Amino acid sequence: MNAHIRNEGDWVGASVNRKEDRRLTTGQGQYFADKKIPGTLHLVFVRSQQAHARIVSINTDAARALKGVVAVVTGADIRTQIKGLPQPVVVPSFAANYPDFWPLAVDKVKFHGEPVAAVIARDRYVAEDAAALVEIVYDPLPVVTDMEAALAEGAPIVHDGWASNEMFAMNYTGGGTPESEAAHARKVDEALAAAAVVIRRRFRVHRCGVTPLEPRGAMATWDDDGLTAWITTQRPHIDRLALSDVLEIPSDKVRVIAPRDQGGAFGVKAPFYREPILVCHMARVLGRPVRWLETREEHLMSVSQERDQIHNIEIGADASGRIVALRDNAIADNGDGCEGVYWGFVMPFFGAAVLTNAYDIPLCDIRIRVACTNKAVLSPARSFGAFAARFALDRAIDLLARELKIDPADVRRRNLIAELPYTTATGVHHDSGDYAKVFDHLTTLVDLKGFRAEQARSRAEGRHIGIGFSVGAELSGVSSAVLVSMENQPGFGAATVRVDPRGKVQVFEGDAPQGQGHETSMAQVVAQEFGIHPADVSLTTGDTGTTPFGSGTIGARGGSYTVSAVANACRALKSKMATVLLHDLKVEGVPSDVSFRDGRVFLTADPTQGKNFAALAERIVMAPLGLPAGMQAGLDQTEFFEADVPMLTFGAHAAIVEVDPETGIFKILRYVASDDFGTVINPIVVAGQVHGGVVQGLSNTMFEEFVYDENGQQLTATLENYKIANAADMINIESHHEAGSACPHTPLGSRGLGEGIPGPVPAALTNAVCDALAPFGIEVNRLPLRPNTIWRLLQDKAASKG
Amino acid sequence: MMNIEGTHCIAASREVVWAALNDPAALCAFIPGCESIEAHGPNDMAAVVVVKVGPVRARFTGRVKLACVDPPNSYTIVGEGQGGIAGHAKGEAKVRLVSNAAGTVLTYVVTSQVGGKLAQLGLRLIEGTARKLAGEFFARFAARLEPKASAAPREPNGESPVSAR
Amino acid sequence: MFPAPILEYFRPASVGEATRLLSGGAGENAHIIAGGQSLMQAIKSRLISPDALIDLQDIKALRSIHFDKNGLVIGAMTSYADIASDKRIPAAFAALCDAAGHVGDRQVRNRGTIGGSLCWNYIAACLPPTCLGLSATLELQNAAGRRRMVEARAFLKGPLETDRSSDELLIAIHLGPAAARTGSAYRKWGLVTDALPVVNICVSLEVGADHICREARVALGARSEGPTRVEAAELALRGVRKGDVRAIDAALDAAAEAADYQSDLWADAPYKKVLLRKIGREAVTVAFARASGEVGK
Amino acid sequence: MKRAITITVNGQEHEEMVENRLLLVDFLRDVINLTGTHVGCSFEGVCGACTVHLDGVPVKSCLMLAVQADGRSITTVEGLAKNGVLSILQQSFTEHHALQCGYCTSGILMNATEFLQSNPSPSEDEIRASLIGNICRCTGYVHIVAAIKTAAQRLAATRLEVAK
Repeated sequence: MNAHIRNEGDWVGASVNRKEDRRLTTGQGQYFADKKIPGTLHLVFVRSQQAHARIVSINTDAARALKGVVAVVTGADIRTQIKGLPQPVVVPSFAANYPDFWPLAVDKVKFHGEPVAAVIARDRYVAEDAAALVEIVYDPLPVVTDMEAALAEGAPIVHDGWASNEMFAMNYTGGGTPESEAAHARKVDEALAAAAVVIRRRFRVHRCGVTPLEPRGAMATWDDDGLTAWITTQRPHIDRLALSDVLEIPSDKVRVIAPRDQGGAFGVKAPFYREPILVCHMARVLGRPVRWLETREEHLMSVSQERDQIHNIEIGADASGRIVALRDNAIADNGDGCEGVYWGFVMPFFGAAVLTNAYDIPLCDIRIRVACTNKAVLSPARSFGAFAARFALDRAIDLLARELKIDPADVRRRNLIAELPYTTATGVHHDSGDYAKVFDHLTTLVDLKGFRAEQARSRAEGRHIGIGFSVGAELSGVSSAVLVSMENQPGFGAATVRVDPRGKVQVFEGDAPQGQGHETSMAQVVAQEFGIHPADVSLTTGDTGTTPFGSGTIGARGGSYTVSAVANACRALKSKMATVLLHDLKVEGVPSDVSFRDGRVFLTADPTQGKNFAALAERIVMAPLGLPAGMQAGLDQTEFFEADVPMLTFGAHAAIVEVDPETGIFKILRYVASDDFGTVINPIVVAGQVHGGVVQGLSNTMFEEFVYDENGQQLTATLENYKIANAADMINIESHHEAGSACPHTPLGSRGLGEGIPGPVPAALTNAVCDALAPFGIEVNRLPLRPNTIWRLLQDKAASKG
Repeated sequence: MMNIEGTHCIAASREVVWAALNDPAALCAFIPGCESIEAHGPNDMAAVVVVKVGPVRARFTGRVKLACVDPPNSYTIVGEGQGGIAGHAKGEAKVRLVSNAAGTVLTYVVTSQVGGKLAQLGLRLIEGTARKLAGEFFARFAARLEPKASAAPREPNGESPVSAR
Repeated sequence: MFPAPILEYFRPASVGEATRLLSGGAGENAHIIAGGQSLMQAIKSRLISPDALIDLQDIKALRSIHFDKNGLVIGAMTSYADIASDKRIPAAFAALCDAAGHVGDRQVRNRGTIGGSLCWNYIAACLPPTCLGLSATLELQNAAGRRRMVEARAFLKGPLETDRSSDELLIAIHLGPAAARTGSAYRKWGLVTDALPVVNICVSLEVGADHICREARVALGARSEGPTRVEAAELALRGVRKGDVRAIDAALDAAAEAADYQSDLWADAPYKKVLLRKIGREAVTVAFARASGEVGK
Repeated sequence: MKRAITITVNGQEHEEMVENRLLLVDFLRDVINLTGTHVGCSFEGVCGACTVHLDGVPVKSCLMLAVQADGRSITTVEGLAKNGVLSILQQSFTEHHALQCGYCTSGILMNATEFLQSNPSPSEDEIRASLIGNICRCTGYVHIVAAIKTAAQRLAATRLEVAK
């Protein structure tokens, strides 16, 4: 079955207008900052202006004396009142150095922007007045902001008591003992030595992130029932357990609510952060509601920074371009590493694990070292950890193709995993699909042959156009097999479906979406299953008091795991409803003899025999008399979905650019993505995910960069300096999913999507620029990709030619 | 971090120039916006300086120290201060004196760093301001040491006797 | 982030009332707020904490574009949007529309004013170098009612510094008279479209019927020491024929040399010279075309 | 430090005592509880989420004090739909999936509503340039541009209808 074909009357596969949009276009959304509780106090953090310094003294007298100020707290005040991190529930099952930390700095500050004190006042304006009055005396310490310098002998040590700044290191291949690893490395050496061609390069990806438009926030109340916390979060259930541990409150006394509407997250709202801990603690201490609303400056200084990796890559190939061996010595810059769940290093760990992407590379030697520096910790960002790895390998493959004088598209295709399922050298399971088909669809869409002819003509006219390709085998949900080790959490998707006596359906999801359109997608699935209208389906998310336990809206799990749990819950309820119908009609049969369509439940063989969906629901819920023997009343069903294998989603990207070699300024002429999303639930929503993901990738590649100076001062804490692509800088992204195939591991055949989309972007764009400038022979192996960089490389090349 | 270099010819003897460079009261008069300098010990002073850039004012309180003192040839003057919400700043000037026929040739290399809000916001302002302040400092210095100064006070359009490069 | 407490807010209805407030009525730490698109950033970040604000929005007389015997007169409170969309502005001053039409974004252009931009004189601003390149004369008035005219060149000092004294109000920007066959253009480059300029240039050319430049003015902004005219480039453009790319490039190279650019987050200093040549060519070409009436704004 | 102001918001007059330093966006959100106008940056005024109409013209309400709006008229996103009927532009946004998280949407709608009045048949480049003051982090702008294009066509058709 072609994944995109749908039958008339089907809801799955239809571009249904989103249920969310009426409220969101009329200003009726309920975002975090819109929730107000009378009497709320406002918390403002005082953040370090130093990158690395001992705290000599903190004078809070003037701040306390200001009218309207209720409390001022410092690290010294709270360290004895609450537990610090790490706490088991938010620590991965990996051996690593986990730094101890509290919500406020204790003894010393480790990055520019670290919270040092907090002021709680009657309003935000006054709290900010008071924050300016907190006097902190620092004794500056030597600063380390470079990851390689941080790992070198004699570097300033970020965390007191550590012998080095190495937080995490891993060798993914070779068996796990020093001897076996050495033997394996020798094997790779030999393969590289025997290869017809070897590419050795260093690839550097800068620090940038996803920066949702809505910053973070937390608000807490404390009463006899315990703590209720509203947090901008992707994982309320995990936050609840973590808060219970840190604040030493029984978990049944903690309720976490992620607001129904969240202004984007893209990974940034997935960690367990220090700020909400303090908000909850202060609500308990003061016995009043306390709220913190993050400023953009705080956001850019302390979260939302990712990527920041170096990959030292060697690939060897035979004369046809088939890769025979790969080595990568990767390094990541993890800042202070202080953040629950991910601790910053989980992203680069994962990035290296998925380095081989969708390529069949038989022999690999992959290692990573993660350094602590005087910067903000890495926080997850869409294309989790993989953005840099994707850039490195897909750039290396282009260099390989150039060396062999084969079209990079051909080399790429030749190395794609041909037979699925497949497990990579690092143990990543590729489940199903046809990668070559999806890739071929892309080369057809861009008319590669035609393009090459046009390129030759253009060059003759002095115009420099180029095309670049890349691929991404991205997360489609994350299974427990992966998530338990990586984040110490289960991977299942969870949903409760309730058919009420009026025939309306309520869905309860423990995750916390942030704009992905779950209300609509889940409603489409429910409507499809029950044969009702999506308008009759409502969704409740993100409240630990009312929803089933789930790990959170992460890793493209909405379209893979959660939706599957919803479908399975519907199917269980359908079976029950069908059984009752057969029983009431006194017809012999099995549930599959019964159809659900157009608001009716009826015998497929005799459509006149049946009942309205609502009437049948009412009969089961409100009049549970004479039910089939042994059947329980009610129509609530909770399902936990876990696919039998880990799943991926494959996509291939192409960028076409024109470059002005005099200035290095380039223009994107086309950007085309061919993806396999399996069965597509809502095509327009899917297209939106692709457009947004690609533009985030382009913006990261071209514009965004977190810059620290040599003293660790963060220079990009405003949107004036941290540049995000605007509409005029972007073009219409072309999204295609016709070459996809239904996923055999999910009830609907759907695959998760969205998370990994930025991943292939930097390589596709950079490859295109280098292709356009092929006559000049420059290599861009470092991001960001800016006109200045391109010009500089062209100058250097010209100079070296003399 | 930025570097500003300059050379200045002063019609006064090297000893006179050196003495002025070591006199807190004189330094206070030369440092633009300096409200006070108090000696705390040998080569160690506490200073309050108001830096004014157009309508933006920041008051820095901090330390001024002298290092690598080689009378009457050279020293390094290091200042660092906290400007409250505006951030913090640190600057150091390596000053060298060489006698010539006309008096003394003073060369300086100023390096400065700012942190906190200034570093985030003032990125493009600081370079020009630091140059201006360095220029003003040495222009005043020259003016003070040469009562009938041939060195005119700094003109607004950069036609200053200080050659800042 | 929020402003520090502001004790007084004044909204004078006339220039006289405003200057009286400036000369003491509003206290020592009073600031004028025009469109506020830069000032509010500084106030919210608390780099500036005014005790009093004098809001000029009600002084209707300051919001106008009209012509007098010398040329064009633009009230200081005229918004960028009004300037950018005014079809009467002649080719000689079209650079003004280029600049005003690309400051920030639509919202900023609706609120921000030409007078505010000149008095703020931020390094990365569009209007100061444009007024410099067009040899604008600025009209100021103090509480005593004394009016004085100052050339943009004298008015615009280093970053955030101007020649306006604290009791003066900028009333209007005067442009002209312009010789016949004069055309001007403004161009800028930033990392993203319409961002604060990393380099910018305003070019004004008086061109003969033979398409040869008689007089040229070139002004650059985005320099750490504030906007400046570049005489070397102006000299080099004189006598240059329209379309003589080599000669134009030579003039722009002279401009780049004189610019004394510093590296920043967006471009290194040598690259800024390359950018200047790129946008400069465009500005010169458009100015030539406008001078000979070939293109509009 | 406080001042009595009168601001007409979405046609309704509000008289309030406010601090001089209160930002217009906080007046709208916290004083009169219209929370459809959002805040996405600190002080730089770059994101555009807070865009409202000041006497019919889009401005950023985070770069204004409430006292500056005294005596003037503000329209917020809550004022676009009339009697529960979405405006043509709002409707077009919902049909084109021109929003995901929706946080930037209010500001974009306010900007684009007036843009289409001032430029009734814009080119795609003009639409894109008109959006420079509004950052969207989710959609990649593709569907936003399409929605504005469609709204322009529908508005033109409506005007034609009225003219007939």
